[in-house]
Amino acid sequence: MTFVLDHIGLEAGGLRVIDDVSLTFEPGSLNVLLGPTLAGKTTIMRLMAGLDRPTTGRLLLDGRDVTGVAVRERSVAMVYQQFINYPSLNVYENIASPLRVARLGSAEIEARVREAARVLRLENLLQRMPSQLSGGQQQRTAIARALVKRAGLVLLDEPLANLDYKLREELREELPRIFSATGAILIYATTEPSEALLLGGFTVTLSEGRVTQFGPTSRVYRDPRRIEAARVFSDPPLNELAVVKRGDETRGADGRPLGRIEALAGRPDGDYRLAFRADAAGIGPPAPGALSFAGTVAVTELSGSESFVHADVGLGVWVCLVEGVHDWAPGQVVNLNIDPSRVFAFDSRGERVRQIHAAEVAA
Amino acid sequence: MIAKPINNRAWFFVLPVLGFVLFSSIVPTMTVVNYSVQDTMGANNFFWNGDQWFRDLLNPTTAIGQRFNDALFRTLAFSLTCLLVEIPLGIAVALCAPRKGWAVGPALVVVALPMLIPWNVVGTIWQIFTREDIGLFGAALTGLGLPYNVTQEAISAWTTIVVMDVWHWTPLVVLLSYAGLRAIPDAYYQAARIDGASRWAVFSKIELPKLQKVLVIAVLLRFMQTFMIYTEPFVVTGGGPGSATTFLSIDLDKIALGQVDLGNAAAMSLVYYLITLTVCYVFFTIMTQLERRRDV
Amino acid sequence: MTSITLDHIAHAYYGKPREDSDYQLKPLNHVWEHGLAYALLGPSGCGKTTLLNIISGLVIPSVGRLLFGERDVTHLPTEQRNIAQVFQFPVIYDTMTVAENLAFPLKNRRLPKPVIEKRVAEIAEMLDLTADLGRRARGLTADAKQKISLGRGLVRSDVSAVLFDEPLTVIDPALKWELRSKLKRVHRALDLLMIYVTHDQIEALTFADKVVVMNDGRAVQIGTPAELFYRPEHTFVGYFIGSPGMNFLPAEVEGARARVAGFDLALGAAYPDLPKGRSVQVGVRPEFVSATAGPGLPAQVRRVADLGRKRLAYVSLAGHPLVATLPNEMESVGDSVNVAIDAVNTHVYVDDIRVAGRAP
Amino acid sequence: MRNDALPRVLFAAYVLVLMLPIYWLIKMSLQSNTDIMSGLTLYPRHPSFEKYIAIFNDPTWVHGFGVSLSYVAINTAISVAVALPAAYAFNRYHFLGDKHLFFWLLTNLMAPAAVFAMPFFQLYYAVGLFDTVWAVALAHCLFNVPLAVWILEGFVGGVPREIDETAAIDGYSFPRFFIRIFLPLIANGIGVTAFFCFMFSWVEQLLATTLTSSHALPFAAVMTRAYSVAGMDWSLLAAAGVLTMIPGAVVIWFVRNHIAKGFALGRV
Repeated sequence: MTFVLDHIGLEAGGLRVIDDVSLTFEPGSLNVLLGPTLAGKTTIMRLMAGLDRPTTGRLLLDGRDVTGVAVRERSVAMVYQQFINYPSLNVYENIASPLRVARLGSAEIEARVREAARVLRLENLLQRMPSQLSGGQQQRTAIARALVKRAGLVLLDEPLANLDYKLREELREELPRIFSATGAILIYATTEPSEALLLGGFTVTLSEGRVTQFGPTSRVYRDPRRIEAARVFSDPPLNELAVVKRGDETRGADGRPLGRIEALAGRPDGDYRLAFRADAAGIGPPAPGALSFAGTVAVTELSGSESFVHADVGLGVWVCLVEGVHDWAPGQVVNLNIDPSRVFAFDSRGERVRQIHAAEVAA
Repeated sequence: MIAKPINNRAWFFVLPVLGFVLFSSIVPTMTVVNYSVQDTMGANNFFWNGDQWFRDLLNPTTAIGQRFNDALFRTLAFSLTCLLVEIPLGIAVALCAPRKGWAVGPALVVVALPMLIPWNVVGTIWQIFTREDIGLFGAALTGLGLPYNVTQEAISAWTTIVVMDVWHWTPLVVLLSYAGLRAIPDAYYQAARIDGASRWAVFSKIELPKLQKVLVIAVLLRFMQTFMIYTEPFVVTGGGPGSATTFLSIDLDKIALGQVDLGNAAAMSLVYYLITLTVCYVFFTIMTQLERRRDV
Repeated sequence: MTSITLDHIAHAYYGKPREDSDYQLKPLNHVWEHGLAYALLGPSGCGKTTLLNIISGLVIPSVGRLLFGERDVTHLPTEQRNIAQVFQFPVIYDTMTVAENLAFPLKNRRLPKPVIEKRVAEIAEMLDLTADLGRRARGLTADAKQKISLGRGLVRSDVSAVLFDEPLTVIDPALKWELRSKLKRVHRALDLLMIYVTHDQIEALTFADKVVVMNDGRAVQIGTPAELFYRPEHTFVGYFIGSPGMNFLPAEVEGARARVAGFDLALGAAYPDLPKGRSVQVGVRPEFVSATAGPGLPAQVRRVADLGRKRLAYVSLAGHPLVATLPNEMESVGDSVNVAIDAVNTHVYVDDIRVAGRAP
Repeated sequence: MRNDALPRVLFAAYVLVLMLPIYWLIKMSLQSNTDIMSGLTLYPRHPSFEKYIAIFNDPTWVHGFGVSLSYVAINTAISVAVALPAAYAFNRYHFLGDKHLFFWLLTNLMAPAAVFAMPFFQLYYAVGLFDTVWAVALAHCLFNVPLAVWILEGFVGGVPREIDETAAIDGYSFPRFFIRIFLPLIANGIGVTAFFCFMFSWVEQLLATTLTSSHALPFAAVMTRAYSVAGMDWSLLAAAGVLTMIPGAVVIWFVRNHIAKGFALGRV
């Protein structure tokens, strides 16, 4: 079934919480809602589930308007961040609950619950009560309940946020595999760009209740349409630089000459904003064709195979990623080389601007 | 925290409560209002009397006004004394109560016992307990040479009622404070130890602020109960000697049932009830304030 | 300024511990040098918080001695240990302003007022709290409250160690970066011993000079982030550090070569005398296994994951799962690809413990 | 901590003082009147259960006890049953006038019984319920229903709202969810609320005696009669007093683990 959000808007307490969101989700697709806390991820999911009603706009299921349909009648399953289970029922009954309500035969319930328990490795925990389980086991139970229902729409609201780092890694790999077999539309909310990249599929970047971009995950990462989409999809944070373009000459906000920036080639003069991610910058002697900046090291953070160097270049503290273990002492001056081909340029309204090739200019 | 949705169908959930409480309150309240604005020549015929009863009541120069004033101040003095004793004592006892282990259950049950005794039995207990001949309390005090006589001496009667109320209701403050203290996470005490806080600093900077909401409930409940007290003093002193312990409720009872003076009794009832309403309103706004701060 | 010595410390919550398995915290001998930042890293229930509570004095260890410098503090109550602690949830005194919160430990020690004010101003400046000094502590954001909690420890000149119990749990993900680098800068500025408990390897590796990897109550390895990454001493450390963790393949090792899944593999060192009949594995991190157009071991490609700054190929080498890095120049990959394994960074594990080889 | 013993000693002292009057009543109930009058003793010289036996054999006492227990049971059942849906609605939804309704309930919880004694008499007389167990049970609803709503609303708040939503997503109809999933989660709350309704209805005396005369005379009224008619039969009065303590002590024992939270009106 395809699920369409058509100009969905939500007002709460006089605030426009969700602002004109239109999205189409194809059957069997994995879609990541990526955005900081309070960006509207959970709100959109609650609207899709029918837990809340939109102020404006329609929800279409295979073309049928389901906006007013009560959540009970919808084929939807949801997993919350804080592993919600029924404390008074054991694991088996927790998983079987949607099937019990649908009044299926107990033989079929038994089979489907055992299968879901096998997939989520809960076989020997079926008689336990939720309070006796670890965080990971409780969340697996909640996921098993969502799986067993075979709903057309599965909503996962930051399901791994409260789990141990390593457990998160394992479940992140399992989840897409578990739900892909069911052909359901999977919606996965997260604040972590790395999680979106690992899950693949499609990504919707969200800021303050507005969709800034929707497309295949790697394309949204590599080709952001708006600066908010680039910011949301960067961990460590996006490095930014305000610039002024005069003819062929581009200067930093502090007047520092930056030479020719291809991305701005052929663009009208005016204020622009350049941005690049940590892995687009390296440290070393000024390389030809690269944008070089001298910066004093604030702090270096080693994370096993990579080192994140925070350097203050006068226009702000930028983070750059260096392969391997290199510990620059704070206060040391280093030279940052930025690969121009991986620098994004945005106009003053935050829209992405690209290099205009000679042919286009003429047309 | 998901915001609460607006759903007016919820009224169906609330109707039964409305029904039962209204049944017991709407007609009686109307009768009281009815009497408070009418007068009678006897034999059941009534005529409009406007707000005359209220003007007499609130004008201390009239007999009824004077009487109402005295009873009101006597009751407020009683409430205030009880609060000043019971709230600090209750908190102190809660601080000393066992927090962990087997003793917690029994300790709470024993402390709660006085509140489980019917109010007239409480009166009976203290009536016996304070007699010089057969009561331990009475015998002890007179043994010490104090002019202690509940039925004749005003000060004795008044202090006896206060002591009885402290004995009867301090456990409520103890249990409320205990519930508040139990809700304080252990990390706060660990942090205080690390900061080298003294026992007093731990109390004033951690425990007391955390008890704020519970104490507001305690003060409200205790004020209301002392302000409306009737049975216990009535059994022990019957309002005497003279009118030393004639609190508002006892006086009202005398006027309504004793002298069957409906007009005055009704006006007095309404003013009495309005006072409790205002106190409730003040409390309710404080409580919603605290509740909102907790959610922020 | 003191170092902390764990002398045969072990702990069991209930009953009389007889052998190792009864201990929730297995026996540990270690000296925590002054001025370094340590991380206690491990999954939930691995004993890392128990160890922290033993150092803070909340828990008295069943066995062993704890020394601050030369002083035996094993049975000393928390308030006499000169430690500071930042908890998982912000612990502040609601009714006080930020300044009063910071001054509180010094007021309890009855220091003169001017000394307190100077010290509070200093620490507030270091933690960017100067602007909020006058405000009521209750209304601030979670990260500001954690900074106050830290500040209460740092104002004391006599503090010997600062303990952190998963302090970033309640912090908004976008602010975690900021607070982490702030903690790092504070550690650089004040020559203090810091111990940081977490289950998140990114936090542990970026914060600590040395990381204690713990599992099931045992300190499996203690080393610098580089050591843990390049030379994990135990298969658990290989698995737990690095995302995704180390590849492990069963192998028979002869001298400087290994037979892995029917293929021959060069090793970075020679392992002549390996005990027979024990589980022997070869471990290499995905970062050192790269798909190549050139010669290499043939593997079937199951899945490719694009992580933005690098791409990973999930392959199978004769049935054994293996994760390899996909170099940028290789555009797309068919069903099978050759993988080249960097011998220097391939290690041999016997019964999960790394065996050091000799130069070939 | 060194002074760990001090709090325990102070608490024990408080409990001792608290139990003194109750002990005195029990002592007197075991003594004969002549014994009592013959002089102050700290313990009953030759204790006998004579007065208790007398009470158990006297139909008016037994009937009185039965009446009191029945109207308390009826009131508790009504109050809890009626308050459950309302507490759920107050905690889970906003609805028109919810704040005002909650405040109005609070004012009824705090209504001075003395104000309503006489009007109640007229009301229940008019509707023909006077001198029946139902009169007292319904009259006590005035304060017990608001109390039950207030306490239960606190306990309902303890259950995360996501559980209601998960049940809705699973397809539970509201009644089935409320009974099968929700009630077991607030079982403690229901227990504690029932205890409080029992307690406040059991201890109340003014309304109970005003609304009854003979057929449904509660235990308390039988006591006040014994107090005035038979002259100073102290030990009978004491025995009756001791018996009134038993129901409360029995009921509280069942909810002792949640008693503190109940007293805080579920607000902790």
